[in-house]
Amino acid sequence: MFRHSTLRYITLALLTSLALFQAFTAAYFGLEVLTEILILAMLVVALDLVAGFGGMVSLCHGALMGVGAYAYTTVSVTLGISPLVAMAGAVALTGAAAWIIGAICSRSHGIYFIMATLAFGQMAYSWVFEAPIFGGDDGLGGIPRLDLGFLGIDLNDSRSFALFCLAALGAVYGAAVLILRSGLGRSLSGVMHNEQRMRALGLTVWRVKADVFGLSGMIAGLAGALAAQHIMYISPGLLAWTVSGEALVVVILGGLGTLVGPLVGAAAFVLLKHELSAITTYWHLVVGLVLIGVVMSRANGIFGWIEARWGARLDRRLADATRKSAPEEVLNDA
Amino acid sequence: MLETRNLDKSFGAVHVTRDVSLKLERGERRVILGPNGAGKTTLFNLLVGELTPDSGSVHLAGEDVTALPVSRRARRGLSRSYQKNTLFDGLTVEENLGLAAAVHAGHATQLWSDSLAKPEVREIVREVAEQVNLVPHIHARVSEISYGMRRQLEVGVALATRPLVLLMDEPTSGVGPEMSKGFHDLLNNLPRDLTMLIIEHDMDLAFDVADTITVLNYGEVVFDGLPEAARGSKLLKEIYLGSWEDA
Amino acid sequence: MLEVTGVASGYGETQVLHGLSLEAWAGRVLAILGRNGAGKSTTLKTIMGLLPLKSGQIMFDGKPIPARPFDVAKSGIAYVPETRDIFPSLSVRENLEITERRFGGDTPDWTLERVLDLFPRLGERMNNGGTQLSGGEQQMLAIARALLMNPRLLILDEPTEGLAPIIVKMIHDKLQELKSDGLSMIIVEQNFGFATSLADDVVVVGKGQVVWTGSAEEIKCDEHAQHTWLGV
Amino acid sequence: AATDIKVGLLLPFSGVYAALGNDIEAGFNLGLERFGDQTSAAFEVVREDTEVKPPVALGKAKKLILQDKVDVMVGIVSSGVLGAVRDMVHGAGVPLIVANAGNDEATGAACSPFITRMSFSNGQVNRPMGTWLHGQGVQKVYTLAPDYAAGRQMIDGFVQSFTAAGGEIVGQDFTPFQKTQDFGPYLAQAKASGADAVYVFYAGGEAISFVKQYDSFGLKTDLPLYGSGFLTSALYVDAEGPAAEGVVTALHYVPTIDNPANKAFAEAFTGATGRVPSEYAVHGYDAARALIEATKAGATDRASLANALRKVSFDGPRGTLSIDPATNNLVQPIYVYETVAGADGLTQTVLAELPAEKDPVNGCVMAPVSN
Amino acid sequence: MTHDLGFWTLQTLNALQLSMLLFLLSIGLTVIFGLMHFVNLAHGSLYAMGAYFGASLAAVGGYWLGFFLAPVAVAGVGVLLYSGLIKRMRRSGPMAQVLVTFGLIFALLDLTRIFWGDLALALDAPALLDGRVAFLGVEYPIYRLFVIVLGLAIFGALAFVLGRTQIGAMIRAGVDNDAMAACLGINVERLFFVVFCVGCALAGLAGVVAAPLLSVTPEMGLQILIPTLIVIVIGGLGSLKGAIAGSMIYGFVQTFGAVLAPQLASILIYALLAAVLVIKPVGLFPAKG
Ligand SMILES: Nc1ncnc2c1ncn2[C@@H]1O[C@H](COP(=O)(O)OP(=O)(O)OP(=O)(O)O)[C@@H](O)[C@H]1O
Ligand SMILES: Nc1ncnc2c1ncn2[C@@H]1O[C@H](COP(=O)(O)OP(=O)(O)OP(=O)(O)O)[C@@H](O)[C@H]1O
Ligand SMILES: [Mg+2]
Ligand SMILES: [Mg+2]
Repeated sequence: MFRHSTLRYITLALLTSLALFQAFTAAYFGLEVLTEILILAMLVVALDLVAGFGGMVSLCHGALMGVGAYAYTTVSVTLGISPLVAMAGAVALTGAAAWIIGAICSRSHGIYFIMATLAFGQMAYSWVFEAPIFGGDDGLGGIPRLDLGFLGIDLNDSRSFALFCLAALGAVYGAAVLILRSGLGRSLSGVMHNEQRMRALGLTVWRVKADVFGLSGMIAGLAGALAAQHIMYISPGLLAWTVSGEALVVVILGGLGTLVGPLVGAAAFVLLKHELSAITTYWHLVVGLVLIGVVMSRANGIFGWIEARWGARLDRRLADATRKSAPEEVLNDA
Repeated sequence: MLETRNLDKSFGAVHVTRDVSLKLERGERRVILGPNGAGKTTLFNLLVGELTPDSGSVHLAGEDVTALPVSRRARRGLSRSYQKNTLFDGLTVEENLGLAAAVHAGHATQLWSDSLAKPEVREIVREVAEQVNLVPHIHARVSEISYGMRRQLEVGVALATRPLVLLMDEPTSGVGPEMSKGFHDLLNNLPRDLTMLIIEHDMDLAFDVADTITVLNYGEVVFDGLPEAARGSKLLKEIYLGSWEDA
Repeated sequence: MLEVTGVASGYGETQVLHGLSLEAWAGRVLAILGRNGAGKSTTLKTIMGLLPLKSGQIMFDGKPIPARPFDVAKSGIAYVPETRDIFPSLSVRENLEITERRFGGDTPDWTLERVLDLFPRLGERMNNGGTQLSGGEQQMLAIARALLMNPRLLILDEPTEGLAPIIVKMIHDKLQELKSDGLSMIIVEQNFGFATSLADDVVVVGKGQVVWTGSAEEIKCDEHAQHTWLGV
Repeated sequence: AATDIKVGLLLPFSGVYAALGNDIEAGFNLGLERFGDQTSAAFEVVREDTEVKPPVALGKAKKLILQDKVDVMVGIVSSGVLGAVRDMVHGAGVPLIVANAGNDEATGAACSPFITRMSFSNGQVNRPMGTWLHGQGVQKVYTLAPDYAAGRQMIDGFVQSFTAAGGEIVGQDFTPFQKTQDFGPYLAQAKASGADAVYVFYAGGEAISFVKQYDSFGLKTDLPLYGSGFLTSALYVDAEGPAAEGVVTALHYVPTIDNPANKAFAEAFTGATGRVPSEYAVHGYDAARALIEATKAGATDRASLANALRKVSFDGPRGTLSIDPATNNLVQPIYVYETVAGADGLTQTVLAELPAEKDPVNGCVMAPVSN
Repeated sequence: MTHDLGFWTLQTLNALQLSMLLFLLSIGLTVIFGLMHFVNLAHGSLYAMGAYFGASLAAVGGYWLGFFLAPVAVAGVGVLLYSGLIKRMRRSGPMAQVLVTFGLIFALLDLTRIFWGDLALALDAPALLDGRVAFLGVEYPIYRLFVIVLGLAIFGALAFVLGRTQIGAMIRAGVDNDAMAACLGINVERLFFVVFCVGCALAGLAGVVAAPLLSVTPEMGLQILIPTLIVIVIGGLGSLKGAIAGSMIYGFVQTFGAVLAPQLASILIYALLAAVLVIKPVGLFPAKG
């Protein structure tokens, strides 16, 4: 169940200040990278919400983000409606799509759930890829950014846009925390740990799953709308399953079910990718090996590892504390 | 309060429940006895809706609930514990009880507030933890408490939904004699108007708590009556009791 | 035959056994008693190699016991866990067949036929999935499975849990039979009467240590020990 | 050196098009090496991997433009990537020499004075083939191509001129892009359609599978296979093996074009890489040549390079090349060739050289570049 | 549509051929995945390696050398993977496994690029299987018939081993509860090692068999991964019956979809997958349990 430990607060504060520092000091490319990290972070927070706290490992979150991006673009460019409305529309539409996917997939578990979500993601991908109104493989361009002129902010400036994304990420993170701490979030956690029992207690399990999946979809949709504005151009590649796969990698790399971890993961992943691809075209090899190394270390990602170390120190300090760290399960009545 | 009419259930060729009709009055405490494999747990599964009967019906508080899913029946006051622990393993005792209480209190799907922090939920958690003697372990995770304690928590979670009808599947199996006694006290402290159906192999406890006794054998009700009558029943002795001490 | 000396073990960071020592003799039955959470099952799991031995020593037939469960089983120890652990994706028949083997025990041969004679109920369920059995049937299956290994030492964790008295009686008789055939056993039990009527020796475990040792006759008379350590 | 020109090379070095990216780069380096001493300018090349992902490519383009401050960019393999960077390049006023991507819009409705294409356009390579094929007596054709923009443009280019010449299209299939393992079902359809010939566009792995499967069904004799020349590109025709023999296709470059410039190029390329040059290699080679020609004309910075590139014209391995100022697309002859067995492996026999034609303007409105 | 009978026979054979190719591929995955509960996403990469090894070996000693040795070589890669990674990952949850093998996809992809380059390789069908035969009234490529026969043969062999011998039951026991299986004297470690290697060899076999039909490129593994997963999920994990049923469904839907509803060809199979999972959330023929 979700808790904000001191360590998590410290990490959050650290990440925020680093992001702010970067936003105010970085040169052009640094801002690009920062924005990329912030948008990816939104997506992985959305994914961690369902995967880390609800056991719903989704392989369609990339596609949901794509739906958000295409919805935003279609409404703002093709229909010529104001970006603000387009953004709200994109979030709502993606949320609705995610809710439906969540409701339909709610009976599946484990790899079946993964594959069911993949199926929906791929359907969206194929559709966007082949539908002429979405520009097919060539994509759509000329996407406007939100006009915050009335606040005196010009989002076409990279720095302002990065800061805007940072604010959005903050809001998304806050929303995720609120969801997890709500009755719905608590029930979700119960469902993850023992769905049968939750049902026997009187919970309508599929509704809880669908609701959280829908909320997570809204976040993914927001990330999509921002991604479209960031790049100002979208193509079907956005919906490819590898994007979802990468998001999953980031969540695990950072620490599944920690909410803070995925933020760390997003930063680490994007930076690693950029640094490596500058050195070698075989950077996938290195990323793959790093990923294997992290998972093999048996820690729950980077942040999980930090937490375990910090937790050990805390344990020593509070020697008489009743709480013990997670024991290994052997031959339990599982 | 709880009634079944001609329940029948087969798994393939195995006829597990045969024409079972039971009627529990409000506040009645009934113990189900029967040899292993008699179909006791299956009967529970039919009652709560985890299995669908081939024929027959289940009535809760006068209403036919045969078509309702598990969760809807539970919300109408039917709660059960499992023979095999079915707990939230990664969570603490407090959270286990809290989740159950939250569903009962109607906070389980709220988006705007923390269900576990609600006073009424906390109140239930405290009470139930006391009832099942888990107060000292309230912050321990399920995986950190012994099997016996988990058995108690199993009952606790069922209790935390504040049910009208409570079904308990061998609540004391795997629990030591001391805790067994504690369980006896627990039952005595539960409200008298709570209807209970208990599967139990511990004869002392069974005869002690039961208002009425039902004996199942090969899925069939072979005895239905008062404990005194059951004690004397030759049939029961034959199919069920025996005694290794006689050996 | 099995000698446990000063064993410390536990789950991850949590230490449960603190220097526990006991001994089981060939051809005899040792009962391990104790309250819930005393560490009885943990002791058995440590013997089987399911939990790492942090310190201390376990000797089987004068040799250190192997570390991996597979090797422990091969050396002639069969184990019936409290959770039974029937394989859900195997039918009853398969559950039995895959364990039918000999690791050099000198007790009479257990065959599929003989265990089905012992538990006729299983015979009726041969093609059911392992976990479609009722709780009691699963217990029978778990014991039957262990016997098919033809072990020299049989370890049973709460064999009567959840069983109808008539079955308990039957199991009691069958175990008695095994005992007179010379099979060595270690039994963990909550059922005091059952355990003491079967066992030759008794140890009582409390908080991860042995707090009482003696014969079955002694503990039956020792009301103080019963009260203090078992809450009977 | 009098001037330093910083060049950003934007190519896929990983992902499905890595082989193409490598060939283009090899050609480009060869071009710089060969013609570099004709100009006083010195070139500094910064290479970036686009991974064939438009967002990645856009990020890299921004980096090249804003951070590395390159004077000119060269590269771009996929049309999607070109679509993604188009606005950025146009807005920043950085000249881009397109070294592969062939989408018609890039030199049509989405044209820009800063984007000069030294490769081909999808319509351009297929259009002449329609007329030619009809001239060979083929009346009824069945077409096949992957279902994505380039596939459709290639086929459309062919269909337009083929039907204009009086031919008939008896059936068309667009197969799911990069998802089709088995072309069997489509081949049976084509066979049953009563066509005289099949005209296809496939490239890369799909081309290999397609050609092999076409041959294994024994269709080549009754139902000759024609297509856009990418089908039997020198880059992977060896992987197709004997199955490719006798396939007749059309492209803007064939390694066996008989002219001195190509001989020199092919020799140099084979010397450097051990491979026969592909059309991708020649794109890179000619892009380097164009850049050098532009600097020879006195261009030194982004704006002057953009202006100079549009006026470039020279005789290269592909024959006489020039840029159409109306669209900034390359004007070049198209070669019809047959893949045949040679002394060591497969080689190409040029059947016809079809004259260079300008692409239709396609809605291109070219804004002037102010210096 | 005015197609004759021969056309439909041809398409049926095409469907069967695609099915069997997918079966060869998915059976290895389902064996590892269903029996060991190990999610090996890198299965596609092993398939690609099979094709590459096959092409390299065939260049030296002809197709049949590749055919017989490529699976062995891939099993060798399996040995390395097992001792280096998989052994230690078996007890971690499916998430960790998905991730490690996802990492492997990246790594193996680049390794194939480093060793064999980015260019496609050639592997032609052997002379023996070249050409066509008249069959059921149509001319059909012999090599495709060979794929169909090979698929059926492998199916038969595996059905025998898994269904009729105790090895199958032991493997499943180890999957359910490896600690308990070990307590019963089953050498779980060795059993899984063998299973994993056999699964890898089957992937390699699929690769070398597919190569003459398709192209040998670094991405071939990634492209086949999703169809393979769809096959085993539709069929149900861990069961032979599921793998064969899933392959057939995929093959027939894809082939006849391409003929009858070409516009929907790319969506059809996903829609089917979603529909199957809605109706039967664990696939059509899941392993017992
Ligand atoms: N899903 C199932 N499929 C097939 N048979 C089943 C299934 N569930 C239970 N059975 C069979 O039904 C019979 C009754 O099982 P049940 O669990 O109800 O017994 P029980 O009375 O609770 O026994 P115990 O006291 O041993 O727990 C058993 O023989 C069991 O094998
Ligand atoms: N998986 C585990 N992780 C952490 N602690 C555990 C675990 N299993 C048991 N324990 C702890 O170890 C102690 C001993 O447990 P054990 O299961 O050995 O008790 P037991 O004597 O067998 O009791 P019971 O009669 O209830 O089965 C208990 O305090 C329990 O909390
Ligand atoms: Mg039962
Ligand atoms: Mg125990």
